[in-house]
Amino acid sequence: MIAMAALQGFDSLMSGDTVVAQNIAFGILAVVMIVAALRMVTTGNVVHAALYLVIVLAGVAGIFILLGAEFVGVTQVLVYIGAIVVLFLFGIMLTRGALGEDEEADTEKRRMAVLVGVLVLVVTGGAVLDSFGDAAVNRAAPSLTAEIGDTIFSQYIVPFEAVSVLLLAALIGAIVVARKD
Amino acid sequence: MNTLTLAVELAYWQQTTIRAVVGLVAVLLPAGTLVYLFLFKMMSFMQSRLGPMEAGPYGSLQLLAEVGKFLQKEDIVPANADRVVFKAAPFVVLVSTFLLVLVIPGGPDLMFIDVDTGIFLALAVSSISVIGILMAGWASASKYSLLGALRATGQLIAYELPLVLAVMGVVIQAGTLNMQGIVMAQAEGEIFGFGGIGSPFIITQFLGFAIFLIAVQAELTQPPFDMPVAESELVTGYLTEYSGMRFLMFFIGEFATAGIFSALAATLFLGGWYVPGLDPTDNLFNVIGPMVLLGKIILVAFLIFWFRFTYPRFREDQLQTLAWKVLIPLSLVNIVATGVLKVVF
Amino acid sequence: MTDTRQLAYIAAQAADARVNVELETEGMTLNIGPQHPATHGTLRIIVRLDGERVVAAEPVMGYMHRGYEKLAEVRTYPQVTTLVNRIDWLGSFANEVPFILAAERLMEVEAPPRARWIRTALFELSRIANVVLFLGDMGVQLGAVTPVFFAFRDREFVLNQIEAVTGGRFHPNFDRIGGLKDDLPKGWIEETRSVLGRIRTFCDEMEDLVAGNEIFEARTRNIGVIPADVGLAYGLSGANIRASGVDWDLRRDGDMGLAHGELDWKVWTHPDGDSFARYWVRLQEVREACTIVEQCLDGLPSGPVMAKVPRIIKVPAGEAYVETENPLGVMGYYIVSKGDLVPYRVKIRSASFNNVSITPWLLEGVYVPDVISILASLYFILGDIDR
Amino acid sequence: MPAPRLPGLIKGLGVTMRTMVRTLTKGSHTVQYPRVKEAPVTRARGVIALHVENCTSCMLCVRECPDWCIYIEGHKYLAPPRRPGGKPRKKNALDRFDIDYALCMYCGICVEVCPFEALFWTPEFEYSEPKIADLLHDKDLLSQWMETVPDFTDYEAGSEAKKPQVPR
Amino acid sequence: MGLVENGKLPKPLTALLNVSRKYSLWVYQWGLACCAIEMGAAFASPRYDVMRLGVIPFPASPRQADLVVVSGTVTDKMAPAVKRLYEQMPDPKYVISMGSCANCGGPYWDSYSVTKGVDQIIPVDVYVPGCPPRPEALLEGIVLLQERIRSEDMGERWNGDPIVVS
Amino acid sequence: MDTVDNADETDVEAPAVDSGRDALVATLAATLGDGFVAGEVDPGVDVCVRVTADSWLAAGIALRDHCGMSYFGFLSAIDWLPSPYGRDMDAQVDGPEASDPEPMEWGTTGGETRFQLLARVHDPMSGLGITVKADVPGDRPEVDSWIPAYAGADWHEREAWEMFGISFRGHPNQVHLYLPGAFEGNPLRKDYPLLARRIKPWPGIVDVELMPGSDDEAGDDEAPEESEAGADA
Amino acid sequence: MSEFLRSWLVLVVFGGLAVAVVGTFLGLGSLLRPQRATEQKVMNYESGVDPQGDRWSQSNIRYYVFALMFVLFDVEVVFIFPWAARLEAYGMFGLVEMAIFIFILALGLFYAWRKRLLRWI
Amino acid sequence: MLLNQFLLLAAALFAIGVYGVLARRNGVLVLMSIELILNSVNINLVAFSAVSATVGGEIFALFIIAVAAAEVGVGLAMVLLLYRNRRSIDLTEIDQLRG
Ligand code: SF4
Ligand code: SF4
Ligand code: SF4
Repeated sequence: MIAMAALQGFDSLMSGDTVVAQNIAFGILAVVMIVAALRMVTTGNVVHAALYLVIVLAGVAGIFILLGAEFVGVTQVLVYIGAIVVLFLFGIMLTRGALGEDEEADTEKRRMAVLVGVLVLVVTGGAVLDSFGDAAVNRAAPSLTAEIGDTIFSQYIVPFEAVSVLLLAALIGAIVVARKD
Repeated sequence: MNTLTLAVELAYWQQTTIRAVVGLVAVLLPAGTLVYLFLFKMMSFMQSRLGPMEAGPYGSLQLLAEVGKFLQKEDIVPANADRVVFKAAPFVVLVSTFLLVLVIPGGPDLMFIDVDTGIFLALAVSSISVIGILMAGWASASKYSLLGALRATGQLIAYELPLVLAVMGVVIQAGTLNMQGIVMAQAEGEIFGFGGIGSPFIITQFLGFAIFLIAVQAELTQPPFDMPVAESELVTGYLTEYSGMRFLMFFIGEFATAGIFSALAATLFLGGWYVPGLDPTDNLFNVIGPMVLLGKIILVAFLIFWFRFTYPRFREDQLQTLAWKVLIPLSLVNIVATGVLKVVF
Repeated sequence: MTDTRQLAYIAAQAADARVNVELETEGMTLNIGPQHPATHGTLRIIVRLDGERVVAAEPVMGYMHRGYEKLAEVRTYPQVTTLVNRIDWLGSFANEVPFILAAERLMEVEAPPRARWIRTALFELSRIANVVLFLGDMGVQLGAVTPVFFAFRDREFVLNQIEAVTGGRFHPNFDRIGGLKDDLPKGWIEETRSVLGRIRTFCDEMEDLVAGNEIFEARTRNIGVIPADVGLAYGLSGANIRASGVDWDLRRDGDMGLAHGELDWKVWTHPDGDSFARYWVRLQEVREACTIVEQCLDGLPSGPVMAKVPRIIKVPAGEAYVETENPLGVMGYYIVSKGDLVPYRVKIRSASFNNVSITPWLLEGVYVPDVISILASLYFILGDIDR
Repeated sequence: MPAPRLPGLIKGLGVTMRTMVRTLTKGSHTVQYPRVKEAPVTRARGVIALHVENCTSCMLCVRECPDWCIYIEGHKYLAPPRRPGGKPRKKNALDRFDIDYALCMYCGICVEVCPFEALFWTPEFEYSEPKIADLLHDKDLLSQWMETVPDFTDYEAGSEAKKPQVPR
Repeated sequence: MGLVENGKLPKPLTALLNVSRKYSLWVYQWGLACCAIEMGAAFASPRYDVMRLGVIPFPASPRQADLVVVSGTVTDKMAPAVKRLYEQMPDPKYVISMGSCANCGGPYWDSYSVTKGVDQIIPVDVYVPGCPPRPEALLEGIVLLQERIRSEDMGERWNGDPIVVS
Repeated sequence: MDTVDNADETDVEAPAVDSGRDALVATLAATLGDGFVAGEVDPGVDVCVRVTADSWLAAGIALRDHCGMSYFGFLSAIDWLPSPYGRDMDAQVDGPEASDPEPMEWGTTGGETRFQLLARVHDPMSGLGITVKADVPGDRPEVDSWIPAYAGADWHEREAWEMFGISFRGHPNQVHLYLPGAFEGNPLRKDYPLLARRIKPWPGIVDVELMPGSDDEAGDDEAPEESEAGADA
Repeated sequence: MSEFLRSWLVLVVFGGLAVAVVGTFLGLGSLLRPQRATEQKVMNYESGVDPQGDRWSQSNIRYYVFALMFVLFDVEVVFIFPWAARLEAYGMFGLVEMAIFIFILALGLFYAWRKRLLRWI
Repeated sequence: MLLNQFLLLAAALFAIGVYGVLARRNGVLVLMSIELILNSVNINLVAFSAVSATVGGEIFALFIIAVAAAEVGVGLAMVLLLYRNRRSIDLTEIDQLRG
């Protein structure tokens, strides 16, 4: 019975006040992401760090979906989780880092880093709160793949081609770097 | 917009519950069917044997026995292993599998979700399993596992591309990423003006279908592409250290994925739940659609397993060569050719 | 090779080498065996890898060492006959033959013609029973599950025939100094003919399913090439050396004392010396063995199967070495007798021991998957290595 | 990587497909063991049966056995004379005749050397045991196997051997 | 945790679990000597087809196996590996000793390098006699083992005295 | 394969003379000089030569280079020391103390020392094979490795080292081949006992055997067996 | 918007479902299965002998090149998808643009090919 | 939902990323931290895009993903190079190289 009631409540939540539901979802995602991100930069094990990164990236994809950017969200999964993380893991396993344990960063530097991090957070956070006080996200419908395609192939055709050149350059660059010359 | 709203208007949570149950069935049923029908029976027949016979009539209860047995098996975590990652890996693999089933439509109104990105989403989530495999191989702390995982990853990523690129031809022809849209395009399409049987893309996209099937075979790490789990080389590859229930999870994941990839192929190339000659918007399809789809799944899976039981495996480098030097260029050519034809006609 | 092609080849090799040096990483050590599906039992191979390339391979054996040579010194001749069955357990009857022949040479008895012909037929049947399994197993090693089932299916018929005569599917203990234990049972010849037909069909199936498969060819051609001179120096024999183009078969060229000389058959060789050649030669040899058995059945002379020998066998003092062309290669027994009930010393020269001794040389520089293909194609039997 | 030539690959598919069709239509090669039992050939060496009446406990089998896995104990006694008025005969009585099948190598030497035709091969093979000690078959068990001894087969044409008889 | 170990399981469930163990015996592909080939015949020959009985010869690693058939000669050099591999199988696990060599040394009972019986290193559930046993004999051994599994009391298995093999 | 039937022909035509094998012995004798000790030809069947331990390697190279013996058969050894344990059949009767050291007797081509190396090489072209022997002393068995002559000798020498304790100079990796590293003793030496045989009582010793009675024929079969066991004791 | 999000909620539910399935099975199993780890049992499997050498060992760097190529082509795919879905609308222009795009990336593939890096081992 | 939520989240990730870049010595981890920073930028872009109900920001996010892929590719290659030369991926050692 209780479960039933809970489900019903969940249902009204989902059908009625979507904003609340979205906020709950956002809250969960945000907490998970921040915790994972913190663990990522502090864990001693590189492979674990990569796995935390996966969580953060999945969270980012969730945020994108929440913002109605479906295509970007899926792209995030395909490219980041499916490819870049794999690249990271490969990179780790190809180096001694595969041992997993990573020496701790030295302390003064870390203290300094904490300081800088907090500073960045305060500055940007303050600026954000300052300038976008009550702007609300109110997209009526999710953006469609077709729109994205149309926009790329009308306004952004030059960057689009530039991307291909960039990727080519990156590939060649990486190959050249990876070779011992 | 959607979905299981056949007769009664259901509350969202009810819909979701039904979906969850159906989803469970949709993952486990094809997996079980494939294991019993193909792995046990068809393989045996191809080797002039009978396969399981004693557990239930014609061994039909064999699968239950398997599950019951695995439930009782000890779960070994090697001492050297990274315990958390080791234990988490099967979850990741199965999540990937479950998400994959989402996009497949079972009838005009029967879908789990109806999203704009459709097939794109499917391909994206299918790549998550790579991480699960890398986790499994790395965390086991065994050489066979690590080598197996590296090979598996190399193979999965190499064949992910032909898989995706082969789908592109279908997308070009259908003009949408949405799976339902693709089915409809096949149901309503016509081949050079003849629309009697609809237009299953296998006819116009045969090259795409062939590449897709090969890539699926490789994604499933089945012979002739089973080096990551090559028994005679790496024992069981990244699964070497897994025992008991966790192993069964990988096993289920493997065959569920086989079923779902077959379903994807059936939907993309064979018209999904649609049977030629009927009105695709007919409510009838909400009933027989899943059955039709299952039939087509079994057809595709038969092909996959037929290859599996017949061929020896490639060598790792030959497999990579095949992917990078044959399949990817071919599928790029296929995309351009399809595009040209689409634009010209 | 023409000059330009040679130059291009050298250039390519150099480029390869450079890439390999550039991308060099630290190696790792991998144990293949003693329990490993690839080693048909319990051979252990320690390979040092660089990536997936084998830098060095060291076989470790003895996991199946059972001490035959010592045991033979405390057993009487009939007891040794049954013991040596178990050396090459797939073609057991063939193990007995050289031992019996050596003992016969020392005792200066000769088996009657009928016994010699039946020996020949059983000898070749055990070759079939042995090599058929190889034909299927090679598929399994390379990942095709089905061929081995076919092999076991059709091998059963051969074993049935062997059992019908000798009473043992595996270890017949049927050969006796001076002849055979018993004669053929009624109806055996006809059944054997039909079994041979099955084996021929099996060979055709293997040709389609394995040897003709492009993937199989890609996995075996130019893999594990053994030049003839190296092979000879390592003492390779049987199909392994014939696949390297050495036209040498003791059944034809040696003094085996069986009926092969009176039959019409052919020795197959292959010039390439690679894994594929070894598979191919064995495939042909199975077919040839079918022909030989068939001729034996056709021309079987009548008469007794046992010469006159004393009931208690004491072999006169002396030394004799007899080798025969067994399924795995040349198998020989060097018997030293001092006129006792038991041999003074029996040196067993088994084929697989020499065939495998080439592996450290052969495996250097190949890739892990090729290790499997090479080991499978060398075709050894653990008992025959370790004895 | 040679470009795939189709025929070889397709022929292979044909072989497996043919086998499957044959299995489905004509049945498999399988003998469903616990339900259906195949009779092994008559010469099959499954287990050794002892015809107690024939055994004189001459120990020949024991001595020739390479595994030392036959154990015989007996005692001598004086049997009544065969003909009335004759001398009483010295006879051996068999107290114990065990074969340790855990150790036996199934070579058949004992059967062969027995001068009195007391040992016979039977094709029976179903005597697995959960306890290794039960694999030591004693006299009674060994003589029970006698029931399963098959008749010897005739010989092929051209043979000069005599067909032995099984004492029943 | 384990209900089975505490013997808290209701009877019918125990029976069900036993039956499922009975029909799903994954056997580890591992042969030692001549007997291995007869084991191979039992596993792979269509004539015997052990899969009918629910004995599935898939796993190549001990981690997924329930049953190991020790088929052939165990040498002193091999014995540690045999023990290791047995140990590495997850419980519940079963052992069939196949052939005279594995039973107690067989033809090599007097050899300097052969272990006189595998039961000296690992506990054995069923002994199959023969040299080599016919594949049917192995099947019989398996059927016997399955019978024993069906009527097995797991609680006792776990709580009874550990099977100690020195 | 033009010389295939050489052996057969000689067999048929002149059983007493075997020109091919005689020539072989002659070549070897000429090449090795003092190193050559004895050669024995069994016409039409086989040939065996004995060389000194010092010219062991030279003999291998000569065989390979001058006689066309490109195929390596095997390499092993014989321990001519008579076993102190008799037939090892009946542990209750004979033990190590009970036996008198018998004089050593050698086989074909004779011998001088306890160990004799034994190798076999072959010429696949002519079909001829030859057995080579060399005497190695029992107290410090050591001889040159044959690896320079035949690469395949590697493992055979390891085996001979393990089984007989003969060590080979220049062998790169003389370690245990078959037996576990901790194994002690050289099993194929005649004075290495098979413990199981010595511990387990021979079941044939049980005392009924003399009894098959005069009216049974078994006594005949029994007699040689009996005397054999006795002779060893 | 909310319909849209509901769709995606199903995805989350399915993810949860997968975890639940695995969790249930494992949980059930933990009720039934024994836990008797021994020192040998939890040792890594290595064909029955003691594991040798490093437990983590890295492999050839050439693997990396494959992963890299994969990433880049994956990105390419991202751009091809919207194009493919709307090709009809873009017509010849879109075709040419995409042909150039694909060609440039194919150059990368070709480069790696020529540099003999497309070899796994 | 307020835009601020997203921007703050992005800011937090950004800050964590900055910390990671500064504090960690492991080259791979530094690269991962850079990914965090890029992702926070992406969140901003998409959020703005959502506010203005256009897709421009999303497309930029796509481009950034592409750039990130390229960056990781080259960056990891450099780390591997470093590793191969110095058998370590400790970035502080680069300084030693320089000095
Ligand atoms: S040989 Fe025959 S008669 Fe003599 S003891 Fe043995 S069984 Fe009895
Ligand atoms: S068959 Fe052989 S081993 Fe068995 S009891 Fe008879 S003689 Fe002994
Ligand atoms: S019992 Fe016999 S068949 Fe089995 S392994 Fe031992 S010797 Fe071989």
